[in-house]
Amino acid sequence: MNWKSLLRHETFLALLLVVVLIVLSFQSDRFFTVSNLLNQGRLMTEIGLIAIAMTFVIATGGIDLSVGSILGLTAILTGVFWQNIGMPLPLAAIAAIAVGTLAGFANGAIITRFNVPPLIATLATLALYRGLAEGISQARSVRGYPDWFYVLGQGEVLGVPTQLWILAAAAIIASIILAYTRWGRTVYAIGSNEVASRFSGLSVEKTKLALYTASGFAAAVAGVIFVSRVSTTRSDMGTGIELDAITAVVLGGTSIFGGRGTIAGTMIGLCLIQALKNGLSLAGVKGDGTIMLIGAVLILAILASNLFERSGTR
Amino acid sequence: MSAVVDLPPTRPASGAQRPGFFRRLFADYGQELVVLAAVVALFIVVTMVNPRFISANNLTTIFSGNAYIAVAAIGMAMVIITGHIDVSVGALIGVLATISGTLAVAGYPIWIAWLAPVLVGMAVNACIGGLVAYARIPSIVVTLGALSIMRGGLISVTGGTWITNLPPSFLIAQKSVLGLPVPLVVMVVLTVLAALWMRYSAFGRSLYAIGGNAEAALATGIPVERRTVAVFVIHGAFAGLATILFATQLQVIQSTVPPNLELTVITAAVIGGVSILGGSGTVIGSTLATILFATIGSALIFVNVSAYWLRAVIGLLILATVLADMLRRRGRI
Amino acid sequence: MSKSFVGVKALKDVSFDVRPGEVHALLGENGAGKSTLIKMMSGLYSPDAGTITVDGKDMKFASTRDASAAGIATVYQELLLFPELTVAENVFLGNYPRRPGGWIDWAEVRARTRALLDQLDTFDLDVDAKVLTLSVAQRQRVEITKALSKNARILIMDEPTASLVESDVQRLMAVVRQLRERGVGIVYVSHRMPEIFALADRVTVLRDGGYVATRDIGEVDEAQLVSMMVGRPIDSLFPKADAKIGDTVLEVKNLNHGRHVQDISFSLRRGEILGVAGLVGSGRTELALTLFGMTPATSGEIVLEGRTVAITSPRQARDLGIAYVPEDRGQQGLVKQMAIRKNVSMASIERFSAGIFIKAGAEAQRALDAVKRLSVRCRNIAQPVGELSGGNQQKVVIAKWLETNPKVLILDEPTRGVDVGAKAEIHTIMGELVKQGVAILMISSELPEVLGMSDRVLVISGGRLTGEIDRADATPERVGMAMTAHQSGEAA
Amino acid sequence: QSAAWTGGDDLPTNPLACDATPATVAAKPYDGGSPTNAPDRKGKTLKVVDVPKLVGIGYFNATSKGIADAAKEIGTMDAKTDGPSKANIDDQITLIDNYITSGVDGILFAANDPVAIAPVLKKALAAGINVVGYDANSTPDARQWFVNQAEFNGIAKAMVDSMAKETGEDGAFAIVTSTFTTPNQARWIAEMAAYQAKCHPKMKWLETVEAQEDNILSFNQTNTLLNKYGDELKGVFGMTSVATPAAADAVTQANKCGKVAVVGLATPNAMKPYVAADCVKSVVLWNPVDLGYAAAHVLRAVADGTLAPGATSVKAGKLGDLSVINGSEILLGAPTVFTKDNINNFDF
Ligand SMILES: Nc1ncnc2c1ncn2[C@@H]1O[C@H](COP(=O)(O)OP(=O)(O)OP(=O)(O)O)[C@@H](O)[C@H]1O
Ligand SMILES: Nc1ncnc2c1ncn2[C@@H]1O[C@H](COP(=O)(O)OP(=O)(O)OP(=O)(O)O)[C@@H](O)[C@H]1O
Ligand SMILES: [Mg+2]
Ligand SMILES: [Mg+2]
Repeated sequence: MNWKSLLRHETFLALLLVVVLIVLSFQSDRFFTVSNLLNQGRLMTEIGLIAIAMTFVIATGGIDLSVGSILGLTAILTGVFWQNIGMPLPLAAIAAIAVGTLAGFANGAIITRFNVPPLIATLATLALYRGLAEGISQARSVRGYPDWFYVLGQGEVLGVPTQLWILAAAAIIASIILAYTRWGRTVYAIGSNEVASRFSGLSVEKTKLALYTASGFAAAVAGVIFVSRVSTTRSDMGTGIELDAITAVVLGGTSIFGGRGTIAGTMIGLCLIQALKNGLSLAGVKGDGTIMLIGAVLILAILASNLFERSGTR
Repeated sequence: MSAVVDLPPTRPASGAQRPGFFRRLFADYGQELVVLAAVVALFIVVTMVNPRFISANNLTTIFSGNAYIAVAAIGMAMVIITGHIDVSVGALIGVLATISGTLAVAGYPIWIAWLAPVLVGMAVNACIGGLVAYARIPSIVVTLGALSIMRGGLISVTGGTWITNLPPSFLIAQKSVLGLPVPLVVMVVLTVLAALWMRYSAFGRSLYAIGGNAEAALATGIPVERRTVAVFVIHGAFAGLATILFATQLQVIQSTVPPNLELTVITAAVIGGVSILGGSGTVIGSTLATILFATIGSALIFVNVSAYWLRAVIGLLILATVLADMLRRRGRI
Repeated sequence: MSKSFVGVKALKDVSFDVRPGEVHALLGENGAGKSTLIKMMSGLYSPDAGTITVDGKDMKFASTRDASAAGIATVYQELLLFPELTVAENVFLGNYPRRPGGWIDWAEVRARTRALLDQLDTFDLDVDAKVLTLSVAQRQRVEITKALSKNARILIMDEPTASLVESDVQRLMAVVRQLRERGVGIVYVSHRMPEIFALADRVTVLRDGGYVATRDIGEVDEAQLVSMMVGRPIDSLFPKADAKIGDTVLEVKNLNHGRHVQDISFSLRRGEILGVAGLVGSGRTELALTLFGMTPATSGEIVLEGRTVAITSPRQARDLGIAYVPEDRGQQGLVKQMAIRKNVSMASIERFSAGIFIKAGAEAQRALDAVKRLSVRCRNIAQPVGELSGGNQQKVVIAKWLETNPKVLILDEPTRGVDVGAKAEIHTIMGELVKQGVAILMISSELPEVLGMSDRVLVISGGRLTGEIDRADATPERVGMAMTAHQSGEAA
Repeated sequence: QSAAWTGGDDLPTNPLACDATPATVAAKPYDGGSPTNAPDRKGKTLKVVDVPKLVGIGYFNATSKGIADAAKEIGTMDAKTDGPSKANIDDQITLIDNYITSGVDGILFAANDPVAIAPVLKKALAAGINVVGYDANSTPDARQWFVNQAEFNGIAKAMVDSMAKETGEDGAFAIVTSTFTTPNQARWIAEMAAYQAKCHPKMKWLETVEAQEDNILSFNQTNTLLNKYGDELKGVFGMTSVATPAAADAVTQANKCGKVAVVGLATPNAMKPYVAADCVKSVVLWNPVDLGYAAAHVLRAVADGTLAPGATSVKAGKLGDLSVINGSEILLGAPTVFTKDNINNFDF
């Protein structure tokens, strides 16, 4: 793995983010305010948590398309466990997260035990988990949670949205793991050459199993936060979130073929997308214009850093 | 060209090296056979529950109602075989349908309205292919971006208006030839042509080579970049053809595309046996897989599966197909 | 016909020419630039400076297709095959026999492939088998077949015999000689000296990307060539060290795995080098993989230092003190994009960790030591391993496993594609290791190596043990005889 | 039995009387919310954003046109429509949140989920923004007023009565809807079930299928229903403006016009060919242009203070006086039934 080129992409992206922030704050004086920025943090937490786990998964050369469905399943189960089964809410949330984690574990088991390519396996469970959410919910939503529950999704701690603390903690822990531990090294090794990793005595299967489980866990936690933020459960929650998360990860410089990528890159990519969504909206650009621009930024950013890298190494 | 060397072999050629016909069929078309078996099994079971399932009408619904997905999946299969992927095809079909319908309503000759989506599809995908091949951006990144651009652009431009008053002669998907619905005929003809082309043309084989080992393909003298652009362009043409079926099925064209159409198309290709890593698979598989999905969708209604659990059952069936394939592979090696 | 070439960087001002009907050997240490030169001649790389001339005409090869058109066919060092495609298709890819209308004539493709394979005496290869199911040696034959199919005027072979056993080498040499008689110019790269002397008309030696000399083969002897390559004389290629052979470390009883490991029993002692000889596909690698836990044994017993162990994963094997240097270093041995440092520590990362954290300093230090000890030629330890030449890559793989302090070291083709200098160095390292009490199981297709380095030789044929011969009794004849025993069991 | 409708939100149903007796509505006190510290906006130009469930479908194009018409007519209103490209709660919430930050004076919304949208609307109220809903409600306290296009039980009655008229009292029918979780559709279906059981007990409810907002899928699903039930199936309800034309197309292409009735909610433009071909007799829908128009007027009135809690009616431009029901809802009026005679007078 080439540290220099990695740094280059992230530096480039960070510069781009700074430029975007400056330009956007000239477009609207309400953009670069503490309250707005914190609020954006609230809105990007679910995608952020998923994207962090997704960074690991993609760095091993895998992918997890089922995260949106796991999020939906967890949301539904939180409601169902609490209202229909009558568990205390904290227990219900934990049980639901456990099921979501199990769903991730099932992905990992299918991928490692049966050698199914991750894209195919999670494409199948994308349908399966969403289907379970729909079946279990019977199209009913669960509402009327106690007020304390909303602290997670709508409240603040020390003036900062609660879930932003969670995201920040997750990001820091994850980046340390990926950059400085042997688990992180194993992730990169698997992503670069799985066969050689296995021949080197690394526990490839266990690592992958753990990562998909972690991805399920992250999606599950995001699901509970989501429920708390919007006060209700629906079986269609989180539809399409996998593409948003993958966009952030890829924009952040993680190679879709595995072997490279950093959490810092993912977080910068995530912030860039969120800043564009918010700032452009404040500047009067409609949602469809924003979507187009994000698409263009994604292509151009990767193009630019490709060019950078090539001119650098040759 | 004859062989250069003619050393006498030190021992006589051992005969009968080729395994039997069925073994080879199973080795070459294993996943396709699994999917086909699943379709046949579904037909048998559901027909026993409700014989109307194999009525001519229902067969038409199953085979031609989803033909446009099958046609799009042919191009997708080629792209995936070459080692790439396209997540923007759904948005592209939306854009192309709007263009086609607008032209038809504006009074242009019908053939222009039919040709336009094919040409525009090729042009758009030429750009995508160019970015993938020459700028070396991974295809998933390019198409993820293209997806956003086209989806946003479509709404920006159309503002969401539907296209109505389509001239009846434009609606080719509603017509039939020799008593068979046009979408069915188009799907079968395109699948067969594409399958032959992938198997018997040097171009088709080069796609397998590139997908299997791009570096080796380069060393073999295959112009990898140009072929990559070409396969995206062909995929664009198939997207255009799919669009024609899609846009002429009904008397109105919706400016939004079915949600997750790209995932449906990709799923069809990979369930049909196209290796997501590139280098193997056939377009027959992708068409069979589309038929499988359509059959499942129809079957679940026929056997009165609670609509709430429908998606779960579909997911389970997809998973079962995938696992069956893996077990088959294990058995073989 | 002449062909000259001047390049820079990995290759500095090298000139080289091939005449019709000659075998021109290209020699040099690992990283000397032989493969680079070849890749330019075959159109894969374009030279920074210099020209290529064919039949007096200046050529500009934009791609390998242009080179093919000019009559140049190449067998590359890294096998460039398509794993998902069949043997026949790999051979004729891009060059298919057509039927009227341009469609590929598959029957013809198969028939011609069969014919070509038969001429290489390769009867056990199914032309319809996918290449991914083949062993390395079988793939090598497919590569050679592919080059032969092109009917080229210039045939370039970059270490074609690296993974072939003696009898195959003989066969290949016969083919090469016949081609020479037909007026084909052949560029031949090999690290195996006997082949050079048996085959070559002229030799060109490269060193560190620079041109050293071109000689007629009659003018030089082996020692001269070696010192031209290495820049210093080498005493012995097989410096057999006198290690004290201790008690039994590993004992294998009636080991079975599939068709390729059948009922194998042997024992390995501390300080001993046990050579394993056999024909291609005889199951030597399979045996190693079974011992290493990659393909766990279906029955039989493995006793390690008196304890019966069931080895089910490479990780477990590693923890038990078994190391395996695989035969396919590009795929199995190395993570090419990763730095040397990270590759060296990969199998023993726990030793460079405090808790879960990697101690980067200690890791770098060990990597530096290893690079020095095995004299790996590299810019620095942060250089991606993929940029090193083959021999240096091999040293990194060995370094990686030495970091685990193994009790049993399995070396599968340890010097495949490794130059004489490095080969001697690797053999010296082996000697040092056995002195330290490591037990080595060495699989090699190079009979001189097996005979030169082993204390005992195991011979495997068709997945079964067909001989166990002491160093004193190990003659090429005896070993060769045992290698061809049980032929019936081998047919795939 | 697969027919039973078990979806929806478990709210009590309230079927209307079988004859034309209007329901007696118990007066309810105002139960909407109110903005805190709203500045005096009387007569000032309002910056308004309209956030429909999604953009890109005919129906919300029409509401958005109505809003634009009204804004032009009022003069002191700057209205713009911006919605998610998919009917997705999260995107909608994010959009509204952004507009709160950008400092609009008024928000018009059609909720993808009544509860999920509530927190962000409450945030808007807390920021002193006037909030008015239309088409799809939120919980009452999260907005000030809601313009109700037609009461759920009223739609249900119109739909079921039309179907009974076309298929006879003992006809069997099926329903094609978007998804079971879509709140409005779920309520309508629940009310239809209740009303049918009460007033047309002999009709047979065969099945309800989902077809997303996807017209080809709607078409395929309708075809499958036609194939499955054969001649038994006498009528199909389309619950969305996407499903209804697709269902009509399926019936047309199956040559079952006249044998299988299609009744449903749809915009007239999409239905003109089928109505002209006599394949569909009547299409039920309020006029969505009017709905948007009314919503814009209500917002203006709220900002001006002319519509305050306790009011019983509000002036809505050319629509005249609209009455207040259910505490904080404004009723647009009876749904329009489009037929061959009048459908060409509408363009949306
Ligand atoms: N892709 C590459 N990037 C950077 N350096 C390279 C690359 N390929 C080769 N080199 C360098 O060029 C030099 C020549 O390598 P080359 O592969 O030609 O050696 P070789 O003589 O074929 O050695 P061997 O006998 O090991 O095959 C080496 O120093 C190698 O490190
Ligand atoms: N991945 C594989 N799939 C199927 N068969 C294989 C595979 N790898 C090896 N074989 C078969 O196993 C047999 C033994 O191969 P193995 O590599 O163990 O032989 P070997 O004696 O080590 O030969 P060499 O090292 O010269 O290739 C061969 O006949 C080969 O065809
Ligand atoms: Mg070389
Ligand atoms: Mg071997």
